[in-house]
Amino acid sequence: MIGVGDIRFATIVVLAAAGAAFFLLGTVGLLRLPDFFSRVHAATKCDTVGAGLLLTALIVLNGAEPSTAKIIVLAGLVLLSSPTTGHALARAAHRTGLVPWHAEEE
Amino acid sequence: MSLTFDIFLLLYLIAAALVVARAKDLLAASIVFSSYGLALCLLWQYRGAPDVAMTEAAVGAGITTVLFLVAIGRTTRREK
Amino acid sequence: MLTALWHNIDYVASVVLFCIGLYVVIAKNNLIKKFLGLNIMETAVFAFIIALGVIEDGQPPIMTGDAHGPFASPLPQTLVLTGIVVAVSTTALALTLIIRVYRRFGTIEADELRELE
Amino acid sequence: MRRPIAISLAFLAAVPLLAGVAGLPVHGDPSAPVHTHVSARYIEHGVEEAGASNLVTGVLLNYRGLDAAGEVTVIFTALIAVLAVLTVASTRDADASNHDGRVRRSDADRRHPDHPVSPIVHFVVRLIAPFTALYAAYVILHGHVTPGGGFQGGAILGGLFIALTMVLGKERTRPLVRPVLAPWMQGAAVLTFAAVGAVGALLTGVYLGFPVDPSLRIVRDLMLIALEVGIALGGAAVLAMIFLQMEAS
Repeated sequence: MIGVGDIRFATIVVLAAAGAAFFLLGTVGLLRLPDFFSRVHAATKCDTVGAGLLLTALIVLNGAEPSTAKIIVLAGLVLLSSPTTGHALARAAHRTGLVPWHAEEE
Repeated sequence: MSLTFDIFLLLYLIAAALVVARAKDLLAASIVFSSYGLALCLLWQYRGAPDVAMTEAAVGAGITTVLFLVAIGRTTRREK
Repeated sequence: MLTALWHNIDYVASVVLFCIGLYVVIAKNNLIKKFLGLNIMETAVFAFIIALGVIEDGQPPIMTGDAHGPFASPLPQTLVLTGIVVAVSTTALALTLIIRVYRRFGTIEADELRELE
Repeated sequence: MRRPIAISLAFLAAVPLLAGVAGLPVHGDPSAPVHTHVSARYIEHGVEEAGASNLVTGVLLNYRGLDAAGEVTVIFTALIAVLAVLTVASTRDADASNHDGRVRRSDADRRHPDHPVSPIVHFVVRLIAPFTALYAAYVILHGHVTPGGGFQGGAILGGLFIALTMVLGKERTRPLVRPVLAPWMQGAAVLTFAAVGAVGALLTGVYLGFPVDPSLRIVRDLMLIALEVGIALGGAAVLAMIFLQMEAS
């Protein structure tokens, strides 16, 4: 028998695991990618999605409580601010004259 | 309180402090110091001190970093 | 002794952080770097004081309707709250002085400043 | 040459500290002295005596009000010192400023004239700013019930001002504070403590004393909230002014 509780639990686990996986990918990208722009790309994209998924997992875990509203506001804030930081970083680097990396052509 | 998470946080704090000590680039050192402050804030929230955690997040990780960045912008970025 | 240290792992971490900060303050030449080290020492002391007030399975000391003890001690938290705000004031003042030193002498390396005397 | 000495000194300092730490009561022990002396009284009677369910706020503003008064004086003194260091005698720096061939660029040169700030950042900061201000107000006014209080809310307000200054430019944010009001706001924390302390002296005979009589409970709560708002305004103004001074130097 699979009850509603089991489905909810499975959703939480899947969301949280996916969020953690995105964070891991972002970290790997941060460490392995060749230049500043691709690193910022990896870090902000994966952190936005990872934090979003983890917060969604928290919303499901919390249920219909008043504190869930706070988590929703928090998720909105992360979705707004994280890409903006990435954009500001990349823009500042571009304006100071950092040249994007290109694969060497033989 | 799970001991694993504690140990992880404390190790992160020590690692961040070592990076601050080693970095030649003052800008990088300041940013790592900001993340150190955020980890400390997490630890304190976890230890039942939410007021202090909030202060550390706003003052220690926020304002202090901004002041350091302004000072670096007004002086030099590389440590000799 | 070692088991006592293991149970007091929070205190040990504070001591380690304090010593890292001390090393930075002594060994580094750059004044801003020295101040980062001093900030690490400050936060290590704060972490130590907070750790003193922790109680097993403690709740934050906020007495809302359904809160039940044991509560963490509010006194160390208050002291640290005061300390953090004072720390940021001293940091601001020190950085201002460093900016002035740089404008006057063109360097913030301690040994170069000493030679200028 | 200096590094080995520093490392050995750091280790030397660690030994007595670790020895002392090993002798402390076990972490989290409920029978440790910190939990059995004054804290026990705070936890037991703090809510009725201090009038704040957040005990940290109660202890900070009521039991140890003089402590907090000294602290806001320290921040205010720091601001005065920053102003003194950065504005006084700046003429003496004028001839020394480019002695190493470095020419200081002004703010106008550093920015691209046609793209001052990214429109995206501009939009997002302006979008978030009112919510941040609302959150700061919540943190300040709820400081005696939930985590937070004057210092935290003041730091958030100050941070908001700094972010706005970075994005909109000094010309747009300076008028937010009227020149007539600015000195009063920077001194707000100290002045509030003085005023509330005088009110307390009138009511109880002790400077910064809080009335404990149940009929005066509303007065006590108002005093707490006044202190929180004063600390927040003062802290925010001082932090913002320190930032502006360092940025303009």
